[in-house]
Amino acid sequence: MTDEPLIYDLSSAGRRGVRPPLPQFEPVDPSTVLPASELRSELPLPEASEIDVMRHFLRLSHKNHSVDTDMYPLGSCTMKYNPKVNEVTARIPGLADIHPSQPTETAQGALELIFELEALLAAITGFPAVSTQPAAGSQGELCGLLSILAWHESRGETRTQVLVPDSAHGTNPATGTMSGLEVISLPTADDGGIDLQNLEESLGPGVAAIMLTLPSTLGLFERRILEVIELVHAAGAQVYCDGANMNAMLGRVRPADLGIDVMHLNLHKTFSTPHGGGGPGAGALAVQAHLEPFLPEPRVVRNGDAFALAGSSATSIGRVHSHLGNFGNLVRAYTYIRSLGAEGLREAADDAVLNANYLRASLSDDYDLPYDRICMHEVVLAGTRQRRLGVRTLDIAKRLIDYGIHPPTIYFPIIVDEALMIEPTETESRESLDNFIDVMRRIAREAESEPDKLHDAPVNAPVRRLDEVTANRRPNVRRVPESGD
Amino acid sequence: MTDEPLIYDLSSAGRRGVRPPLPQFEPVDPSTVLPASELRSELPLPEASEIDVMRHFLRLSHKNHSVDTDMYPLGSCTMKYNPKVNEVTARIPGLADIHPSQPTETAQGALELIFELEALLAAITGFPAVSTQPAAGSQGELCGLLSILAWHESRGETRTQVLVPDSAHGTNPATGTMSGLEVISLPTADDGGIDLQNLEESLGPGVAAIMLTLPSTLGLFERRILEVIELVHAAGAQVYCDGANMNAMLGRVRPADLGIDVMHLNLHKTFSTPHGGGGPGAGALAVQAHLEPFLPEPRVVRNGDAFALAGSSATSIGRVHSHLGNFGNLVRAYTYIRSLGAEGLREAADDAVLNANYLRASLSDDYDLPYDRICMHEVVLAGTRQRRLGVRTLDIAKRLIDYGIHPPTIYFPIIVDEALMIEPTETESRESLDNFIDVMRRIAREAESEPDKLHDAPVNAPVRRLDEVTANRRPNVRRVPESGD
Amino acid sequence: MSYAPNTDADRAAMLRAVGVESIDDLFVDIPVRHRDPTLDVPPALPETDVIRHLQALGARNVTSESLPSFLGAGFYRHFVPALVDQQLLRSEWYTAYTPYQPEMAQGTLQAMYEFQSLVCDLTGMDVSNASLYDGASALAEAVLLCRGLTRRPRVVIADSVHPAYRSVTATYTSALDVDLQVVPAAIRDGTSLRPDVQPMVEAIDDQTSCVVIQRPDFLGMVIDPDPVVEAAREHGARVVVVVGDPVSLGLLAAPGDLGADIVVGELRSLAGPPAYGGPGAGMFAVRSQLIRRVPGRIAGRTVDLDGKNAFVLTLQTREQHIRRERATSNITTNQALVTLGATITLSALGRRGLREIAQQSLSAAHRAAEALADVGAVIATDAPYFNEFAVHAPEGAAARLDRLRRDGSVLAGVDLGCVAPEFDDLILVAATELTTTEDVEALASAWARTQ
Amino acid sequence: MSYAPNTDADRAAMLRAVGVESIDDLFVDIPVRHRDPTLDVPPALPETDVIRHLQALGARNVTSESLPSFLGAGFYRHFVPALVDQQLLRSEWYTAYTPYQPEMAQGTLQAMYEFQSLVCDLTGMDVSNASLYDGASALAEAVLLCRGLTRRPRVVIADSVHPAYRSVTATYTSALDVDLQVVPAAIRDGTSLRPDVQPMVEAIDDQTSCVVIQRPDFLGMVIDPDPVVEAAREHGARVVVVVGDPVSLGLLAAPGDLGADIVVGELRSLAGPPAYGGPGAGMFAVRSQLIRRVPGRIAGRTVDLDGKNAFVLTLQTREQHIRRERATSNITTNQALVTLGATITLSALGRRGLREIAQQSLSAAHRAAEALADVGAVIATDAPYFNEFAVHAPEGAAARLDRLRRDGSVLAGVDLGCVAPEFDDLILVAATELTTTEDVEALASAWARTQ
Ligand SMILES: Cc1ncc(COP(=O)(O)O)c(C=O)c1O
Ligand SMILES: Cc1ncc(COP(=O)(O)O)c(C=O)c1O
Repeated sequence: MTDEPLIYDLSSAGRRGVRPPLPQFEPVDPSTVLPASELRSELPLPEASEIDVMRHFLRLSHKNHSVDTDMYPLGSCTMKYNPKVNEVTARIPGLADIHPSQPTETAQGALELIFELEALLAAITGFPAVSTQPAAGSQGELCGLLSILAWHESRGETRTQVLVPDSAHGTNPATGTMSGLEVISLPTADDGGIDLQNLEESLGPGVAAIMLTLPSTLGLFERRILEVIELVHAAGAQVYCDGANMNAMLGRVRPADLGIDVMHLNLHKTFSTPHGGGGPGAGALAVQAHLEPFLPEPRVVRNGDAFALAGSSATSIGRVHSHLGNFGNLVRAYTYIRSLGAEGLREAADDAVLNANYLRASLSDDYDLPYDRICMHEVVLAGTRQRRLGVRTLDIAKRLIDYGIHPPTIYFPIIVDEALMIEPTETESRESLDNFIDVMRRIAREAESEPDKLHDAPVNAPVRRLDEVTANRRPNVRRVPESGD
Repeated sequence: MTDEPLIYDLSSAGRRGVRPPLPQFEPVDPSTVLPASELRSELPLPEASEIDVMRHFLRLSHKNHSVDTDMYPLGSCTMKYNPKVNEVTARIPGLADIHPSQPTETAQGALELIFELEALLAAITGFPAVSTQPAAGSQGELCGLLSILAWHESRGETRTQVLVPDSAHGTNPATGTMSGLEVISLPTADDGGIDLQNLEESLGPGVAAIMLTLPSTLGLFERRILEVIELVHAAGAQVYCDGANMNAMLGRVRPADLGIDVMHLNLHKTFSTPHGGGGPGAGALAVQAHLEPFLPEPRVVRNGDAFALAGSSATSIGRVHSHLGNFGNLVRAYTYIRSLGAEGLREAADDAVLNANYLRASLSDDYDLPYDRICMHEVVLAGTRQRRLGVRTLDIAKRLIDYGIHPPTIYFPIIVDEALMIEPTETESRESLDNFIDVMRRIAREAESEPDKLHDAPVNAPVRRLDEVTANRRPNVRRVPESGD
Repeated sequence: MSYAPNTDADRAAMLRAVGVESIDDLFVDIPVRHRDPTLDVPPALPETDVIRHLQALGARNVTSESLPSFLGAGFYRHFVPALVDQQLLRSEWYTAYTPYQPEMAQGTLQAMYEFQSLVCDLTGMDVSNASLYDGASALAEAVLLCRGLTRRPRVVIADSVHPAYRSVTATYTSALDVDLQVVPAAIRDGTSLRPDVQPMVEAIDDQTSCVVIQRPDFLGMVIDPDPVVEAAREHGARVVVVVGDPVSLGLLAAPGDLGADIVVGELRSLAGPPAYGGPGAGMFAVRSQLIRRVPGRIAGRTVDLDGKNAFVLTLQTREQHIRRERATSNITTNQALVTLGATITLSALGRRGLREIAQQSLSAAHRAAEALADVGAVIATDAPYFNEFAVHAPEGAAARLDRLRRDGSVLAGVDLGCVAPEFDDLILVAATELTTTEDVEALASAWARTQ
Repeated sequence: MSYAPNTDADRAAMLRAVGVESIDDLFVDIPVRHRDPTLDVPPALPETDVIRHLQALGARNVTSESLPSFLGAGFYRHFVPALVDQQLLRSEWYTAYTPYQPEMAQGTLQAMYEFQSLVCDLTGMDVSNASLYDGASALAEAVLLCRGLTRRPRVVIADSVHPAYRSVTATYTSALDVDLQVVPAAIRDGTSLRPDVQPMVEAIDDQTSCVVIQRPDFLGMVIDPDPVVEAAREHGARVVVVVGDPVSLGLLAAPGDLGADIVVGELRSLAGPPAYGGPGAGMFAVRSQLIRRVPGRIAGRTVDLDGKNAFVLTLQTREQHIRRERATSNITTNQALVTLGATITLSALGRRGLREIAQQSLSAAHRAAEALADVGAVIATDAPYFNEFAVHAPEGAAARLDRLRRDGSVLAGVDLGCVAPEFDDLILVAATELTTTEDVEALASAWARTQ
């Protein structure tokens, strides 16, 4: 694939792109209403034609892999099919062309949608209260920890630590820090679960919460979950569940039933809203009744047949979003849940888990399996056997690219050497999984007989491996304007 | 690029695709209302999942070149930018979700649009009457010849021949035959124009019409156009103009002013409606007043402020379309004309002609130029110099593919040996033309020094050259159902 | 404003390269007195303004969202999955040309091949082309094919074939030596409407090149074609079957299995909303013996130099760009993008989906008839039907339809006077899987109110 | 129905391969008494039905098509060219993940790099990240950055900064040692509203980590920032500038040129309709010295093994997935697709286009103010403004807005009581290039009628 120039390189002085609307009003000369010092003289934007802009972004798009191109088994990311009907509903004018400041009387449909979505998420997770305000999972985590702190505070307690298993996603400890907490790492037990003894020892009076991931990032359901929760609660701390992996549990278990206190959901994972090359997502927060007073404000409430935004509350942790979160994605997630219904949700979990186990069973001859037991929606393999042949997990990943498949998540969870974290999701067919298995086996053979094929990979991608070191040492993060621009 | 299986190969017994709507009514068992003999037992359609269908067609699309990918300089095809706003207007519910049989009182906006579009096309071409019913240029031609025959008949004349220059597009003689006429080919003069003497000799009393292309398929404006028309009229025949090349004339000349009697327009060329991989198009027919009574029915008429469909007329050639033509494309063409305005239309012609002449001037050192004079919107080169090196025009075309550019039209017009018919259109920038020139020059060098690079081309496309001979000898034009399907 | 990227500086440099002073110098071949007319075209409108203008035009049309609609008559509102339009909006599809350079058009070519295969599967035929303009011109081309094949002058066509298709066929054959004979295929008996194939059977003779029937016919009826097919066989005439609604093929016997030599029809309803009647796509499928007489493009499967599977336009010697005046037709541009939409819809619905929407359409129509009968309407159709039937309107169809619309706020159907003047007291009512119970309630209550 | 392709036969074969009897056997780790709850979720709706349901919800919202709207307050209805949404609907963009495997994500990465470049050009800053959630959290992160950088506790924030941004900043800093001080920046003088930077200048001291101002500010005013910037410099505090409407940068001096250390803002209006406030995209740009403290993703330019130009996520050691509890922020998913939309809009409008829509917005607002004044309204804003101004409503903003909507059928603006209680008789009115003369006429006549 050829180099695509920067949009700036498609610029030519005086060239016009898309025309703005015809002026509706007699123009007001800016210099008559604004001091000269407030006005800019230069506006160094490109000047490209409409056709060149269209072609540029079209050709760039061709350099991307996507769910709609082929399998995208990124562990922890739930790269399931993004239903096309969601894109239709999110664009219904009455749901897209509405302004966040319009009176609630003129946005009853939007408020009802949020209210109903929160109710559906409550039904699915078992928690009595949900807020869809957080813009993504990480922001949900922040809200969750702040709510827990507020709850402790409401009981006159000050707690300053949070326990985070060493297998956790990086955002968990990062959120701990943003919440002003000291992050204490918990080692993982041999079976991939939590080490109860270690947990007990760590549960001092300063511990505000533990952040669990369920199923864990190892793709395993914590067998001692009830004991864990009991211990934590006995120590006066709260159980936060990172719900990024909810896809494994739909209709199979409601996390609230286990005794979890608070949990975030990644609507862009479990509930099919697209990832968009990195975002936007939507990260709902679900809590038990005792934490409800602390949820972000404003909350959508129902008064009889009408919906409203509840006024400022003394207990709430406050706002985390300018408005009501990533509403467009709430429309998509709502569409998805209504499209599947209760049965479909459970079917999704079932197929997601079956698909992952099928990969586990089919690949365990060729790759090491650090935790050899039934997994949930994802399976973590290790490239340790291949490392002995001088081939790293990175090489395996890059070789997958040559076969047109996106690599799994690699080197995470960090506690697994040479980790390959594979999440097929329920929307891959058996044929698609068989193709993946076939390619993975071929790569295992290549690692033995032709390791350089892996070292040199990818060769069939728009670019080969990149020089990331220089990129970090001498960051070039914007096009530097040429003089005269 | 890897092979994409057939959609049938993605099928698996019992697999579900997109779900139909929920049943609204108590089901009626078909066998209770239709005799068993009327019902089918087998329906051998594929059974594929939604994600597989989406991926299949997405991956297929990646195997196409398109205007939005890069330059597409197909002569005679006017592959200009298809404005994105056209796709918006054609999807406005009030213009898309309307039924052809709804009462005209409930379709006033649609009728007004057709009426106004016909008026705009009349203004652009100079003809007093236009019908937008024909679905494409070729159907417009048929309407044109049938109108001419009806006119002759209305004057008590029976004429059975049509003159068609040997440079004409194949559809012109084919239309002659479909109109029941004998097609007489006119040789092209040395300067690329019509040989007046030969024309005079051919213009016997049986000649119903001449079909001219203006500018001609050689990209040349007929310098003797007025004399030609005078001669034809003097012989009692009519002048049909193939208006596929109207893009060269917008705002520069109205064909009706020259004395042409009837002309079709390809709205999918000049007026920017997309080609869609082969269609649909829209082929308006424009005529002088004496031919108006013969236009296809029904016609859109204005009565005061209201629009209506005129009833059946005794003189019309009749319907050529189930309804009112390719309405969706009429919306696009109307959008385009209103987007450009009079000035923009002329600017389009100007840039189209300038771009073609720029290519002519820039490539004439490296390729033969059979007609060395100022051209209009397209330039015809000849690969004759390269043929002496053992390289054919076909090879040059295929080599262009390796450089990511769609080849020009080749071996047409058939009167030019090794023809390369290049129509850049106005929407290519100078940079894009310079790139094309550069590649064409490089190919000319390769033809001299590395002819096998051309013989082997393409090597950078989804497939290499195809076995067309076997395809024709033993046609495989559908997937043959497997037994048990 | 013309979407042209070049700036004045670009133009000046290019003019220098061409060796002329001004753009005017490029137009010297145009007779001077006709050069540079003033065009009576309003000034340019940017996107926002042109969209507003077209929205205003659109607002003057009634849509199926604004009024319950039972309009069919050859154009049906069927379910088209959301993914279809998202594919059709992909530049790689809609901004590509005809696949004359197969190496750069494998996407379009393979999709064409799949389309042809799906059409063959649905119709039970051997060969499909890549489309003609619409159902009407497809019928006209079928008639022309039979004429060329048999060299016989007569065409026997049932009056229950779509009247516009008959008209277009008349236009296409007007300059040729063809004798189109429209034969009654339904009879009125008081308020009821019954099929009668006898006149058709009798009209077929040894000068008949082909006989044309429609299934479901324009009046909605599904009639046993055997007598007509047998008569045709007996006289060496070809059988052309028009498919009334492609969705009916989800349920009804394939025309190929009933003896059709050529099957034609309109596929729009598989690709998108009715768009005021166009662009549609004409289906055209034949038995294998007729392959070299087929009009229009055909994609074929082959291999490339490396033996890799590939697709290409095939049998191009039938076509105008090679064969010129001896081509099978003058058609060039066809309706490719619409057939792509139909291909994706059929792929996405699949076997069960198509059957289900066919069944739902049938149920909806029969339940609508019941609801009308319940409020006292007389259902005229006295024959099996699929998703369309006739209702009797004693005061005349036109008048009743007008009242149903104005006083009852429903588009209740089509005046069958367009088929034959004696049917002008019949209203053709269609329903599909998109017809809702509310629609049917609205129809019945409007009928009751306007009784 | 779950979009899962596998059939029961597939499942059976896979279960065999896994070596279990049933799918239930895969869930044995779940405590048995909590297994397999019944979910109170309504049954599945196919596409057609779910679209109908959401259309019905949508119909209960008022849109800018149904009522003329002058709502702004941080979310503006600006012109987004048609090509933008057609690009955003391309699967290659919207169904891709974060570009962690750069070889398969060069499209997203290059677009990110171009986005960052455009933001730098617009703001006059050196470095932009690839987005934060929205304008509000971008401000919160800016404040956290300054706190980490200076280790000073105080933040001085003008009350003319978007109130929701202030609230979110308060939430983000609530568990940390930050003293947020909201300082009045505008004064009421009867019915008029004027800027007053003096309190801001006085609030800045040696314990101030940063000072936050907005341009145009939430009240619409464009105020000379020099005194505040100078005071900040003097005390070693950083200057954070919130951009009120990114389109204003087509006309107004770049914050970088005015002394900003960090520039934040909301970019939604460059990418699509307001969507009830989200997804938007938070802009975040800094001076080059701060690059290693920036939260969120950054794309960088590099080369591949063959020396070919390429793009990659860079400086990832700032981020949570590498640095965990020592990351600059916890942000992971950002608002990539919205920034892609903004990137395409800015590319398509280009230099002249952005300037023109900025100028038109300014004209529209000033003409709207004239029209209101002509019918007797008192324009409160007594300062230069861009496209938003305050009108005095003696009976209170809320009551007047209600009447303007109910009796006048216009959404006339936002109640400024949200900034400070003493502003609750002021209405904030915004206009843009999409405001029509009819809209302004409707506003003026509604005002006159509700006087
Ligand atoms: C396990 C886990 N937790 C948290 C997150 C963070 O969620 P988000 O990216 O929506 O902020 C992710 C995904 O990125 C994740 O995989
Ligand atoms: C010169 C010329 N005439 C006629 C036609 C036929 O037009 P259409 O393809 O719209 O039938 C074409 C294009 O295909 C053409 O280039």
